[in-house]
Amino acid sequence: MTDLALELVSVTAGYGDNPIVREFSARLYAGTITTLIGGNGAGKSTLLRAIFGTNRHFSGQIVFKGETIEQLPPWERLKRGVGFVPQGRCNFPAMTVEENMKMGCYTLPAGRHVAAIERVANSFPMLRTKWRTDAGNLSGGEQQILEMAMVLLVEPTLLLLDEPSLGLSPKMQGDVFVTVQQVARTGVTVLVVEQNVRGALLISDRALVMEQGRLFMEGPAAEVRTDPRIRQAYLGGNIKQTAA
Amino acid sequence: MKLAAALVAALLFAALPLLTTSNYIMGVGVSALIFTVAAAALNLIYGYTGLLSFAQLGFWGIGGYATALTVVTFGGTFWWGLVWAALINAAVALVVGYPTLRTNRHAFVIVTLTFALLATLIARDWVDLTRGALGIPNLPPPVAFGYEFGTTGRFYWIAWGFSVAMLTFLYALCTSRIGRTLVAIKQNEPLVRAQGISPMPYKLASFALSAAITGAAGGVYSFHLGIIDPLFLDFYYMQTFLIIVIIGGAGSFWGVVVSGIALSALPEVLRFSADFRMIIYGLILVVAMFVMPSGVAGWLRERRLARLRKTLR
Amino acid sequence: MSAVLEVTGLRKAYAGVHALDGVSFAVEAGSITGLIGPNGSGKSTAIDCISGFQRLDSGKVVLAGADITGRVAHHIARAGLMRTFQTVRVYERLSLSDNLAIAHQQFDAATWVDEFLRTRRYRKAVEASEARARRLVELIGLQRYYEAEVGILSYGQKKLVALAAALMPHPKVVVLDEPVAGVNPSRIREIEEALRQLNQAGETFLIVEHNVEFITNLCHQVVVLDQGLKLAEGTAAEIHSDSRVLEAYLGTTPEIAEAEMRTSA
Amino acid sequence: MTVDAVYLLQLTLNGITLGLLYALIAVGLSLIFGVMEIINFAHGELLMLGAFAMAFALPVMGLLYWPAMAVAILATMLAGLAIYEVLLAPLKPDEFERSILITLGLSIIIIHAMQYIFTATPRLVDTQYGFEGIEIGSIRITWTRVIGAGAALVAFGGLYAVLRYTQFGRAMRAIAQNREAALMVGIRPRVVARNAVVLAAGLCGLAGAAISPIQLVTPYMGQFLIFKAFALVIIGGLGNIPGAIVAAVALGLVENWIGGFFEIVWQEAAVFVIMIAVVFLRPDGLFKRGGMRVG
Repeated sequence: MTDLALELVSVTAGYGDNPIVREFSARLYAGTITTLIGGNGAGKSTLLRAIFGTNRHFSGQIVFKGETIEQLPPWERLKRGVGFVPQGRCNFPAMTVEENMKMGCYTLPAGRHVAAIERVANSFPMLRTKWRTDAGNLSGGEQQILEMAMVLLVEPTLLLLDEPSLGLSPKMQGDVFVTVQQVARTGVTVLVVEQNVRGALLISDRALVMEQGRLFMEGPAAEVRTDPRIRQAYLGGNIKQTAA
Repeated sequence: MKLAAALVAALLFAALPLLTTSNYIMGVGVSALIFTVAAAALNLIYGYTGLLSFAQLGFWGIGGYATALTVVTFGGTFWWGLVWAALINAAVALVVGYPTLRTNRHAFVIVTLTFALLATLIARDWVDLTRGALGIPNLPPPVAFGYEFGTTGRFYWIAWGFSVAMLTFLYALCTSRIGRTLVAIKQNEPLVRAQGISPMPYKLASFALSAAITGAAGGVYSFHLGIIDPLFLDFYYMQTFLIIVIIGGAGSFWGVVVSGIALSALPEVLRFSADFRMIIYGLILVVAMFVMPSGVAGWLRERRLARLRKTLR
Repeated sequence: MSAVLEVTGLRKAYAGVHALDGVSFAVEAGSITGLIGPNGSGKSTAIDCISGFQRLDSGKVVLAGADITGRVAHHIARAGLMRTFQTVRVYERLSLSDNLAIAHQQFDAATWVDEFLRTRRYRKAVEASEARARRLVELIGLQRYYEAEVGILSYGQKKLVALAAALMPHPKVVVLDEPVAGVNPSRIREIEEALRQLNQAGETFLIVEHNVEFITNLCHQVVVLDQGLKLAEGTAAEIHSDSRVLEAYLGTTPEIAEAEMRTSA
Repeated sequence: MTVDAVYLLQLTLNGITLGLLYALIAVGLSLIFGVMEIINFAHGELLMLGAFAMAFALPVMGLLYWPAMAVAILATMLAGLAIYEVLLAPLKPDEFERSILITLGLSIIIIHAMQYIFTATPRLVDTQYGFEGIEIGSIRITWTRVIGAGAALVAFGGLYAVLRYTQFGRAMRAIAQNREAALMVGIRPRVVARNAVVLAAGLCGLAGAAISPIQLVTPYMGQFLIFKAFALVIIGGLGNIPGAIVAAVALGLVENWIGGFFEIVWQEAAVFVIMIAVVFLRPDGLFKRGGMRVG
């Protein structure tokens, strides 16, 4: 847990003229799962988008593999190994699973498509059974797994997941968490935002707690899980005031 | 302040036939007055309600033909012709507007555009009614109480009276609660609905009013020209109205009125060949959309707001 | 106390997924009722269905004795239910006074004929609207911006404007969709205080909010939704000590071992 | 009125060829709308440029049809590229009105510049096929019509294959279906939008080249075709390519049938009446919309 996968140095990011994440600094370690938790509107999704580059960057540095990437467009970050699965349904609903997988290979050279699809489809056998189905006709959980598979095709070393279990049944949530764990075992660093905090913390190594766009607390997942302040982060309004 | 200035300007315009005997200058004056009314009507539907309507060209043409046909074919007076022009256009606007406004604003733009081009084709091809490409020449001068508006100098008074009346009406409308509601609909339709206001009647009414006024303006203009033919539906007119609204600033009543007067006079002053003038219009449109999409009024407004922000923060 | 808003068996599904699966609750006249629940629990869908911004599949909504089920949004507003929106909605390019006046105009007797003739009825309506607007602006503390364009205000101030606009026509119920999300903590206290004062003056609120502390401080009655179902209902204190509520927020521990067996099989 | 079967068949064949050419324009508009959510008002002028290019290339090429057509397509594609890079690239997807006004300005400039340079005199375009045609009984169709229709069909086949089987074309459908997902897989929206505009321009150039030996070539020819194409895009469903093709062929047929028996004004009005009826009955367009489906 010593290899640094991603370092955020005082990152401020948001939309338009409105910075939502403010001076956020954190480190992610290679091959670990980190959960990002915080109440609604704390800026979790904004932070993930800032790391992938789909919103406005105001200041600060994002260091990935020894390189600052905050000025690069998303496709360049993807080529360098940053994968992002946004919140909600994020696939091509009127294309088949097969076509969606081919789109996932978009940034790969043509010669590697077949092997990449073969590799990822082997780790997600469910996809093969629905190969000719339009993605829009898959269940919510299946679509979530498809989206993760589409990003994994390019073998990212950092995977950003925004609410992967949102709207899924508890059984499907379990499947998604196991999938995330499997992915991390292959050496991929995962940063996940989850509404099911307990489930996420169970599979995570570390946790970052966000409040009002800033880092409020961090530590090993097991410790954060039992910290009473987490309860307040969700049921209370302002952690700083109640904690003091 | 603005109202006083407007009053002075209106009186100055009224004095034009006393200041000059040139038919040419008075002709330019008539065009400026009528185009300003048509542009103000476009401003009502586009600037206030936020619906880009290309149908104005069709309304303009239908208005011109309706007025001309009332007089020539159906034996009515010019004044009744204007009434028919307004009524027919309002009815057409309701028929086209109701189904289209239920969809989305993209469809509205395209349907109105198609409508405008259809009107052109009908003017050319419905020979039984419109006399086709030959048109209807020698439109008789309007008469009121035995007074014949036979010369350009006399016709000027009609154009002046018409535009002062229409602009006053539009000003009263745009500054009323109705005008305010139109702006609200343009800015945030869900909020309007959440406040108990149904947007549809407002949109339809502003489209129909805009159509009626444009139609009447077309009627007046056709008698100024003294002839109506399919060229009356040349896309040139639509472009002129649009450029007036965009340069003046969509949604700004006075911005559009001032730019209407200025821009209708300008091409006359510049006197290029027709094609060259149109190329310049096209360039103005493209450049304005990039440099100043909200027009002169919008630009001034942004500067004022920036100052206000500074003092308030 | 009697219920001013009664919701019975509300159901709504998107593409086969139940966003609301038979939710019932009531809002007492003169109360502040909170509607809480984790992300995706169906809160927003519920108020969209109640206020006519989405069609409900089945269920019944009764406002002050009148059945408003399935009516369009502007009818429901006129029946006396005003709402705000999660991402703040105001007329950015109109002044604060106009923002408030528009919210009122549908509720007075003056017609456009009255307006054009400037009748007594019109003048009285404008006066009443203006008086109400001044009072509300004072309450939200934005007097100095009364004639300013709303676009120049901060996000939190716009939320206050939206709140004031919803209150303009003396509605029977005001539904607030996340009134303090994205608002500065210091300002949250102000909003809380303003709502309490308004409530004491007789206004009824239904508040959807993520900030449970805010709800706990303010609400007489709290309804908790989870996965499209009503999970709990009671006073703020009861809700706070209900372990199921925390479960809903933090998520149940998924049967990961079981899932692992399923995927490896 | 007795309907002469031969006459009807002749009208039908003419209708299909005309409809296929309409479809080439409408498909281009649909493609651009699907990818960029904007409307290119100057699309008809691309067709006109294609027709002019054909008119100038044919004599140079010794009246050879195919090389001249290739020149025309290439020329419009270049024009499309220039239009995208200069005018359309800065637009955001929600700037629909702005896109129309900008391309309207462009359309005015192109029409009047062409008229200024080449005058409004209609041009007759002659090809190696002249006015020869095939005759089946008393039905007669010129080769230029047959080839024009054939070229359109081949173009649709090619377009289908591109959109269906290549990453180049799939990326266009991808953006139309879900912009955020397109970013997720590393698609560069500007590159795809540029490709779509150039491709649509090429289809328009093909239509212009194919139509030039059939109709007179004038600077205004684009305007009267484009307004039908706009209507077809609405009837077929905004951004729906098969919908636009079906609607275009149907319109070509309906117009020719009406034109064969009634006054010409009804033929012109037909498209508008159909469009209003469609908007009234099916606010989302006749065909199912949703992210540029193919097949």
